Amino acid sequence: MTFERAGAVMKRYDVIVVGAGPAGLTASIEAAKNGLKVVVFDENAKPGGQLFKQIHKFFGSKEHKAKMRGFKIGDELLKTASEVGVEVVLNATVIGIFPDKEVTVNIEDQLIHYKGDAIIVATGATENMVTFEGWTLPGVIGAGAAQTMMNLHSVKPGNKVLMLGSGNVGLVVSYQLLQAGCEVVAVIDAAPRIGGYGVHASKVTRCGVPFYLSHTIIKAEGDTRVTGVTVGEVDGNWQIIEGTQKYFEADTICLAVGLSPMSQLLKMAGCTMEQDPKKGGLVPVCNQYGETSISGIFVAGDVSGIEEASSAMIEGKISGIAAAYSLGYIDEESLVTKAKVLEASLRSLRQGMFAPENRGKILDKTEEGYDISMNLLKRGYLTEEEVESYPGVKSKKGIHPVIECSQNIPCNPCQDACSKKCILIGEKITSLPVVDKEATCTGCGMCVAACSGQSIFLVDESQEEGYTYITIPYEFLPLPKKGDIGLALNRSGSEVGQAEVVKVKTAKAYDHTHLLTIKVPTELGLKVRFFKQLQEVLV
Amino acid sequence: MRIIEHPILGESIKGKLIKFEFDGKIVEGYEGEPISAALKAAGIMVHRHTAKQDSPRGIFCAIGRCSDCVMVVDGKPNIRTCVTPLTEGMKVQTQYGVVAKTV
Amino acid sequence: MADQADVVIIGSGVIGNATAYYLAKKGLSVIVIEKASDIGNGGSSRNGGGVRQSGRHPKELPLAIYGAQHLWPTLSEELGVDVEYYQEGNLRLGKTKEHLAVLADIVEKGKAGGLELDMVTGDQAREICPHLSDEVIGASWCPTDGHANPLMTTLAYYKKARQLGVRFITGEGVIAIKKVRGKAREVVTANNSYVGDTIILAAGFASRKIAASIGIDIPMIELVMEVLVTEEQPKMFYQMLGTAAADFYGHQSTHGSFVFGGSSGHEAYHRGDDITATTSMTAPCICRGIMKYFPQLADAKIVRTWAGAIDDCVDHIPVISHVEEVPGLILACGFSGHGFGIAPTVGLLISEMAAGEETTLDVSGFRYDRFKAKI
Amino acid sequence: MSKIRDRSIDIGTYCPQPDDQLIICRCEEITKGEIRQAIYDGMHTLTELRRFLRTGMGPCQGQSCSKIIQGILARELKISHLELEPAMSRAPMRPIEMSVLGNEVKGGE
Repeated sequence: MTFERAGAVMKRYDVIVVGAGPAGLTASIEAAKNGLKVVVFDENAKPGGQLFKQIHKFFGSKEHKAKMRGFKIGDELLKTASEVGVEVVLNATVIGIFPDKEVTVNIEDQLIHYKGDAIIVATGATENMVTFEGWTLPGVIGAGAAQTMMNLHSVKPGNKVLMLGSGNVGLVVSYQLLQAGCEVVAVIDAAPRIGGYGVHASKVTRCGVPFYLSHTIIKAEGDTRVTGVTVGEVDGNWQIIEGTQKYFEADTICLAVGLSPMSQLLKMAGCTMEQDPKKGGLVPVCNQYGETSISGIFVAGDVSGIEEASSAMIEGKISGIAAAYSLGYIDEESLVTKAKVLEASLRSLRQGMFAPENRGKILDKTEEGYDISMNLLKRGYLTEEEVESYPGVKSKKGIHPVIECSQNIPCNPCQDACSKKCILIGEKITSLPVVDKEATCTGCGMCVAACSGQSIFLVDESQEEGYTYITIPYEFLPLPKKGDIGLALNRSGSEVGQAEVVKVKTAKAYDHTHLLTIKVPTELGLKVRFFKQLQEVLV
Repeated sequence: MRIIEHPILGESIKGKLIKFEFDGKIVEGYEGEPISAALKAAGIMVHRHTAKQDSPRGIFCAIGRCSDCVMVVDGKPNIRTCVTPLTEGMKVQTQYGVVAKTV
Repeated sequence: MADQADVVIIGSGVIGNATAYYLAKKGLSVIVIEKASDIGNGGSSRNGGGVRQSGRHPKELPLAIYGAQHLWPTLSEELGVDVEYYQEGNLRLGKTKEHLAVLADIVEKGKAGGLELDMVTGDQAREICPHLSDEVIGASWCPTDGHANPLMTTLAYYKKARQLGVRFITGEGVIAIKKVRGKAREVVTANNSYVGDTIILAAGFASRKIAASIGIDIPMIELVMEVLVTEEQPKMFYQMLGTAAADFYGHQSTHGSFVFGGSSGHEAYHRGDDITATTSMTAPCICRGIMKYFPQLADAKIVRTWAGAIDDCVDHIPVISHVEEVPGLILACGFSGHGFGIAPTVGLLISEMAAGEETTLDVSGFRYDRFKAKI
Repeated sequence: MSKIRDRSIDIGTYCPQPDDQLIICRCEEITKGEIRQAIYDGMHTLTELRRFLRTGMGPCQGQSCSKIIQGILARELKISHLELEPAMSRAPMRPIEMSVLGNEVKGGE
């Protein structure tokens, strides 16, 4: 039949990329760099996918853009994409993938047909849900919704928020809520242990947010909107233990209970799919280069298995060069050489205790043989005794870093940050950082600002008799001033005394992580890890 | 509810402050932001009441997937307010089932 | 459980399920074998839900009339599931003189078969359904036609038959029907065989290949059809709709969504890779068709489209027939895209045939050996 | 290959549970009780539940509820959720107005 506005042949690209998130953008850049004509469609008004909601510093190492904040990585990718000639089309909703790699796209009031010699699907993930009485009430939102509201639209999702889920998303978003000026009344999780990185949990805990593990929501209270939450403790069979009910006043309940690959488009296209719980759900079966069962249709990022944005970017590159190879833009040798490097980079991210193969496992020792803190996994902080057992914590005269990093996570910016070689991680980026007692710390603070987990502090007992100076990373407003007196909080977020701000250091290289040096009585030197402004307390 | 200055993102950059109508009342919001953001900032959380159970619903996913935030906008029902930009004078109404309440 | 029953039915579409139900009601033991993992996966889940008498082939008309008078009105009650049957009439719309000629022919044939069916003017049609565009200049109107929910009807028969003890097995593709001592008796699958005194073949287009295993051929082809459904809309009308130009057909469901079926015109030339995959051109084409008749639906959002195969017989009417040369075999296939509305009647008739009873209506017009060359 | 399933397997009889009134499919307002009842009525696949109850047939097309329903179905059938085939995905990936879907253009014009 004729199209109403039939005309020339359908526009054909070498490769059509669906989704302008971290995977889609890197895939497009890589393809375009190799000479392919690339178009990227994204349904959102802004490109970058989740990157623009991720305002924390990334983990990994330099090659993974570690210690850069997600949204800045997004900016960088967009800039590169435009430089290499990638056409990014926004507000463009892909409606379907049809035979012969035809893609129909809704742009404004039109349905536009395109063809690609290859298609790279990088649609990302969708949030999982959990049901409880009242879960449909206004005020119950997804964690992604909270991020969208506060980080993209500058609107607080609520004033008092209860977070359900202690995976990295739950932890990171809890922290972001605090940064946006919301109160987080509690982080709860039905699992008996915190699911995300210990360092992410610790930075939330030390702000005074309580964790309730083995707890679930019984009911969202309220008639037309959330006014409170009743939670309860669960037993080994996930049943509520009678008498453990607790009530929290809250206007918002944030759900962060995992992600699922948004793979519907691939299923529609006819790709062979499989259910893989380790990848978060229904994913396409694909080869090492991300090519699905349909030749020429590739995948990259969360849609092929839930991971972090860092790995999505590498997968994007791999599928980009694989598409280039499949269309004859590069030869096999070039593909294999490039892929080898990228695969090694991907492997280095997939190590450590949070590696995909360790999902669901309970580890009690680090790779080096240190005990993993159960207190960290259950309460969100290391005890004073535990802290001292890790290789990043050494007592020393004069200013020195104290690295409270106790889990094998793929991250090493601290090593690179220290020009004096005080901090050693080595080749394997999941190793715990070791503080070299012999090296001389100059107190530059680069490591404090570089630590994506905010687990590095500078401690100095030699400045003033009877006091310890502690330098902490600080990412809140208003920024305290020198001379301010406030509350000294310990790792669990409890008040242990008073602290005085002696220095506030801000530098471009710190990238919005301010270095707050506070002084506390010497006996609190190993306890205090956060500073709470008094005016905040009075409000 | 608005975040004026953010420790990482800095000052929020918004479009022009404009007026729109919510269930007959005049409300302010920024041009181009999602309707739902403007409503949220104005403290409005109930976007619709469901057809079967008449239960209130509001923002849930905020990215245009779940369709819980739909409202009647300029007379058209089922508009996803979380991905529809606000414009001057827009008429936004609470949706009951698939229609606005007739006054 | 023994893989043996009085009757083995191949295919759990609306025809197979209805037959299973009426047989179980008679007290016969029944096994239904379905290739797909879901019940009702063929045309039963991919049609516009029309329960029409108008526009039927004269041979089919008695079946349609019987259904509309005796079976559909009480079906929800009988099966214990609301099949969303509405007997609010059928409008077949025309926009051109040629359309009106087509409609006049339909009206004449229907009247000859004893059906209450009339031509109405555009304005009369708009009185019946005020949402029609001014482009409509005439329509055929059958007040006793209606529509139902094909998904619910198929599953309602399944549910009730299952309650009555019918054994349904899904994911079980039939390879062949095997004769034992001169009688069709065994249904062979990849891993099993099922034995029945009577075997009913109601597997849509797949019936052709299965019938071939026992030396029977039904001249039919596989045609693709597509259906689309909108978001819930305010209640507008309950009539079943079709057009003289066959642009689309459909209705508004109890839920409020509109369900429309249609075609692009390329159906006969389908490449055949995956018959259940939608094409990029059909749904847009159906939408353009609908909007010409119902401009008001322009803003209604499509939430889903799906496609499926029709078993189109060379003379566009089904085969409902004993096979004398293969005793024990009953064919029920080739419904040619209009089997849903007559499914209850067909189920009843086949159950009577399988039970060795005299059929309520004459089925001799649907014999398997009626096909002849053109000269 | 589809797995062979006998629909007459004994899964017991439907017993009401205290949380049966919980909404599972937000779009179509289908409760856990309705889903459980339908399973005992023979709807043993996600597709059949969708056709019978409209779960996942609303504007979000099951993006919020499909995993939850998969869990409920697996529990009632006493099988792993991995054995359940997910419901088919269909165009359009997002709801789209008829006027837009019908307004076709070939890319590049």
